[in-house]
Amino acid sequence: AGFPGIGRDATPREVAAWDIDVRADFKGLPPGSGSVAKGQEVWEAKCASCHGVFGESNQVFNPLVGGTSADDVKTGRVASLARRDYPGRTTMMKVSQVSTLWDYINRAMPWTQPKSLTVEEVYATTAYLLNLADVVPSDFTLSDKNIGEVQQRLPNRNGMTRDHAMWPGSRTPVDVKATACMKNCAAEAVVTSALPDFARNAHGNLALQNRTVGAQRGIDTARGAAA
Amino acid sequence: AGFPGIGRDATPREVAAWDIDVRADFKGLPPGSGSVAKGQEVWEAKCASCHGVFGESNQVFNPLVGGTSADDVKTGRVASLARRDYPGRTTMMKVSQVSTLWDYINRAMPWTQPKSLTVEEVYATTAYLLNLADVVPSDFTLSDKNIGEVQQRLPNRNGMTRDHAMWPGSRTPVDVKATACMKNCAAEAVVTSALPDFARNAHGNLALQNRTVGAQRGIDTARGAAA
Amino acid sequence: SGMAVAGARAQVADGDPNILNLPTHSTGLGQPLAEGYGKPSQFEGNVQRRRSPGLTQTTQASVSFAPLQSMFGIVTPSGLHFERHHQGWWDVDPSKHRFMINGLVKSPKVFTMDELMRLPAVSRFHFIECGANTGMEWGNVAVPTCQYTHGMLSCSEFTGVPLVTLLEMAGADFSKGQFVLAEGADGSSMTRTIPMSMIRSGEVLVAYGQNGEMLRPENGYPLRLVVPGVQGVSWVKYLRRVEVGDQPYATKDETVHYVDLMPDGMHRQYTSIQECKSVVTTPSGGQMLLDRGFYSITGLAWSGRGKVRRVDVSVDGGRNWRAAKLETPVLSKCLTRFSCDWVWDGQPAIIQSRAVDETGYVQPNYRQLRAVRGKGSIYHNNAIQSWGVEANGEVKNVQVG
Amino acid sequence: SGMAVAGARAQVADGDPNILNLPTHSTGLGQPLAEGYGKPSQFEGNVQRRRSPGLTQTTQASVSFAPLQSMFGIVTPSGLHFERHHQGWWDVDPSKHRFMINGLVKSPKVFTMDELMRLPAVSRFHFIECGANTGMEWGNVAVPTCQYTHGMLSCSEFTGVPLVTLLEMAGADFSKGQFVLAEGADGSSMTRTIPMSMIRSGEVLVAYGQNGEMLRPENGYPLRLVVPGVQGVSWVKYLRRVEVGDQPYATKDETVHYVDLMPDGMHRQYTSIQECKSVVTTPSGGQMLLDRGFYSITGLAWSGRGKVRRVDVSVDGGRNWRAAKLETPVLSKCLTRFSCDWVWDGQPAIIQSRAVDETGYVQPNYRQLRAVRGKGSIYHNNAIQSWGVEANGEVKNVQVG
Ligand code: HEC
Ligand code: HEC
Ligand SMILES: [Ca+2]
Ligand SMILES: [Ca+2]
Ligand SMILES: [Ca+2]
Ligand SMILES: [Ca+2]
Ligand SMILES: [Ca+2]
Ligand SMILES: [Ca+2]
Ligand SMILES: [Co+2]
Ligand SMILES: [Co+2]
Repeated sequence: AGFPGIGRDATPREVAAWDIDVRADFKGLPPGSGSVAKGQEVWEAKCASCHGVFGESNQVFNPLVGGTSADDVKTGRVASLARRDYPGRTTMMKVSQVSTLWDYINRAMPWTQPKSLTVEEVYATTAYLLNLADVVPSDFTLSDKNIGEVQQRLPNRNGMTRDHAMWPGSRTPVDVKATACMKNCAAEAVVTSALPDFARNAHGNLALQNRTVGAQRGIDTARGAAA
Repeated sequence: AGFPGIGRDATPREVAAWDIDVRADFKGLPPGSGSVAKGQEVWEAKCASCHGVFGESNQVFNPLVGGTSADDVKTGRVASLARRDYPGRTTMMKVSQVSTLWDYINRAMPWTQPKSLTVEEVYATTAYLLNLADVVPSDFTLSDKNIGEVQQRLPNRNGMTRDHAMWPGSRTPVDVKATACMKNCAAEAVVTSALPDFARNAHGNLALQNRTVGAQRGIDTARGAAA
Repeated sequence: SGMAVAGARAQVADGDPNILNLPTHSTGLGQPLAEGYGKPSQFEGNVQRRRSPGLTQTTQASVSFAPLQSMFGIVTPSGLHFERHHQGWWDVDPSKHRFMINGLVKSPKVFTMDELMRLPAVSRFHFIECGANTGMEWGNVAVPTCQYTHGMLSCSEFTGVPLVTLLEMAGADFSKGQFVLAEGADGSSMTRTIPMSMIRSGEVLVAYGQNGEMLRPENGYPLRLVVPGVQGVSWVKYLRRVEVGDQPYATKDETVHYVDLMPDGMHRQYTSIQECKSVVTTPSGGQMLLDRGFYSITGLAWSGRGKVRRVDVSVDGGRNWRAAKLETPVLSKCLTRFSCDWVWDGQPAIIQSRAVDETGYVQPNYRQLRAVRGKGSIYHNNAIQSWGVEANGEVKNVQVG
Repeated sequence: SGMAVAGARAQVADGDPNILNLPTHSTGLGQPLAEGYGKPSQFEGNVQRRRSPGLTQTTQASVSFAPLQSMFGIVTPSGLHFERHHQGWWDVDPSKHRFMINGLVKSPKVFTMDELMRLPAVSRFHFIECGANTGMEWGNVAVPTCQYTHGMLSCSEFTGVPLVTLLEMAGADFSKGQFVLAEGADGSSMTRTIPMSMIRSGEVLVAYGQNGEMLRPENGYPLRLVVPGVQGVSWVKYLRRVEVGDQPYATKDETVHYVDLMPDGMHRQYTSIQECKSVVTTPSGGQMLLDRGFYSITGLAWSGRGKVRRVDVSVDGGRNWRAAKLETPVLSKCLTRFSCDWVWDGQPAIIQSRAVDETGYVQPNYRQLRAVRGKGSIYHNNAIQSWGVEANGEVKNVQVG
């Protein structure tokens, strides 16, 4: 079915202006390079105010760097992800593709001026972050030529799986299989978690977060717990 | 199925406070009376500012009185309703139940102070309107005793039918029967009515009454008709 | 050519500046969370309810029309739901609102909103149409756009308690009690008779919810009767009372108004059911086609007697018709969105739609409708609507014969 | 007793003053037509979208939650649709917005909004749920009400063009092109990979309409990808581009976020489908029952894999269950409203709901879910929600084991 009069061919310049994505196989990556040193310069000028000088800040967003080890660089699995006691998960702990960093910095950073960086600045800040995480040395220059090798040192490069039923088209069976028991089911109806009374009002007064008419009211949490 | 805890019996005073409707058979009509003369007094004080001294005004609402004749009082059918050249249709031309007037004045008039009239005032203003329409004489006093007789003089008392398919439960078949012809149907696709060009902008500029993006725009009717 | 408005296909030799020069929103930081209660885009300012000039003498006994020409699908956003008031609207305090049942019942009852909202509720999509919708067009073309011709029409998901449940709680006499009077709490205390047969089916709701939230004040907050398939005036707003009786009540709005004048001078009383009807909303009167080429003709169809079975579309003023595509779900006494492909060749055309409901009733054209009902009824004009497309792209409200 | 709030059943000996003394709105003239674009009652001021304090460091990369505890039926009023922004929201000028298709296509294409809105559109009801909905509750109870536990959930009638139609117009290579990248026009230029299989089914829409009007700015005006059954982040807002490719794109929000951490330290990537889930919205956490007696327990159920087949409700923390009533229509990848009668005897109770979808998948409890996925995932927590009713009528968010 044709739709006469609707849509037109995009011009090459139009496609170039918008087709900025960089894929895991580096399709879309523009040629170029940037050094860790240059990256530090750009970082301190354009990134550190939000992310901290070492990408450690939790002020504006979660820390970007931390939680990875030299051993992770070898195994490609971030060991602290398997620990239940590790405090937070940094970007560098999770990211499994170096292309992801490049693509995202290029499209979205800095936060208030996305898409303002030069190709060199994107390579350089990516290199700087990789250096902070000890993936590349301080004298490293990241480029389209060596980025494939850097990928092979990314701490969590082996930490992702698509082997699950929530990726459409996957043939993996559903992982959680419950049954719909109806009578005298094996439920221990013991409360294992609840908000402590002192946190009653932590989300504001719930009386003001419910309609003032209807089957129920909101609890007046400004009052403190009932006896 | 019971619903414990929900709803309660209404008290007699509560029912009395709200059960104000007066039916065609005068069920609900409170005992009392009011004269045309009293009606004129109340009318001029509380009604005439909107409806005109003779119920003729078209300023705030359509005229209440006019268009009925002594013959209509006899036949119970308002003859002018069958004329295509009669200018408007007044309340008195249409109303088929005197209870309707009583009930409506009692519940809704005067417009800015509904339910403020005494029983006598409602009888009286109803009497006054009936007198304006020559249904009752000037010295008449309308009451719960004689209202049934007045009903027998209402000009359009025989002018209503329930014999149609749009009253749910009626057994009358649908009156308009079209067929869904698909090809070469007997349509004379001749335009028989359209807005004159001078009225293009009578509803305001239609360009401002349509979304500014999408499959169409509104016509810029401020500009005058295209050549 | 007559194409006054340039189609937005601006394109320079090597590219559209809207693509080549990245917009501010691609290169900056956006707004913080809107939170609270959101509102439409600033660019949607033309999509508004409107009055028809001169139609009513006051703005409290009046109508504002929904902008059907700019709407999609079947749901009416509550901010654009048409209004019809008889004595103005109120924002009633729900904590003080009461609902009473009396008449032919074992014990008259009073309910608070709290209590009503504790009862089992249902949620159903239904259209509501004023009995006077399209009323200005009985005699001839009177208004320019489908906002004014058909805009006393809306469709929402209503939530409430079936009235039959409440009548049962009061011990209603369902054998003597063949009629119910519904009464509002506003100044007009609007009253309308509803036949018990409709209530017994469970369809009639004492509703508080509309599209997921409470009714809007102008639509009867906090309580409204929902009478599917029946004209809007019976959907009593600010509902305060229901009385069970053994005969209809002959109220003002069923004896003086909302009565349909026939050519012989007789009025049909208690006309309630909205018969099967449809209207093309795009393209429609007052619009302007920007260019030749492909268009999707779309519109709305509905029937007070059940589901829409079929909609046909004509672009030659009714000589030839094609079956339109119906959007699912097709629900009973609810709007149904239809659409039909069309390639406009730049020639004059007359666009129409014709709906057929599950009872087999076919929406009539003006000739068929007027042959029976004349031109003076005001109410229940469900004739096939015609939109004339001129060679310059302007679309106009026309009637054909 | 602990009944802090008196049920609104005020009654003096011979009658309620709210009945005996007619309210002002019964004895006066109301407001003139509201016209324009309406808004909710002043008494509905508590029904608002809200942030969860401390959840995000900025209000541009943040969330506001829909007040599910106060909503009815399945439609989310657009003013209460949850928000999730990654770099703030914008009110984009639709006349300047463009949509591009490139990649594995015969000829890359550009469309204006005017052109997209001329194409055949469909309108469909679908839920949208953020993949992080209920994410704060993986480890333990963290927030008090269902607004915060489940409020990154909304449901609308979306109108738009099936993406497959547009890909066909561009001559997409449907055999090599197994994946599509969708990209937004905002600062984050949000990107997500959509598998072609979903697109080919015709389900994925390039949408401009939401509940009868245009999308709201905070929900992607003027163009958003609708990916039924899939988490919200894939419903790219301010959609500017779709690229056809032969492999997934490993974007930031599918490599660093929206990846589900398993107990072994492995992340599941491209988790997209929202599995079957339900929540009781009334009564729910932070609410207070006013009195003993009858209540209708109601809530919402949904599945990213199709229709909800059944919902069961328990009031004893999962030992015994009863089948709830499902409101019709039950639509695919759409919210379904359920309800179940309950007479509260004043004793402590634990209320739960459990949904089953048409694939037979049963919503798990926390024990079952954590046994496989641990407590650290953040995303896709679809466990059975428990609300503890205390003897004083207070309802609290609890987890049971
Ligand atoms: C004004 C504040 C600000 C500045 C300056 C800034 N960022 Fe960010 N950055 C953020 C925020 C906020 C996010 C999270 C966005 C989101 O939620 O999607 C972020 C996210 C990121 C991420 C992804 C982290 C993750 O886990 O999602 C990277 C990488 C990053 N920034 C790098 C940079 C670089 C490189 C610069 C400078 C060129 C920079 N940022 C400048 C605020 C800032
Ligand atoms: C301030 C203006 C105003 C005043 C004063 C007023 N009315 Fe009215 N009246 C109206 C309007 C407006 C309507 C139409 C209401 C509607 O559309 O439902 C009306 C309707 C009526 C009707 C029904 C007419 C019909 O065809 O629907 C009657 C009868 C009536 N008024 C009688 C009275 C009486 C008797 C009084 C005085 C006791 C009175 N009115 C005072 C404005 C007024
Ligand atoms: Ca063209
Ligand atoms: Ca690309
Ligand atoms: Ca009680
Ligand atoms: Ca009565
Ligand atoms: Ca329903
Ligand atoms: Ca649909
Ligand atoms: Co009306
Ligand atoms: Co999200």
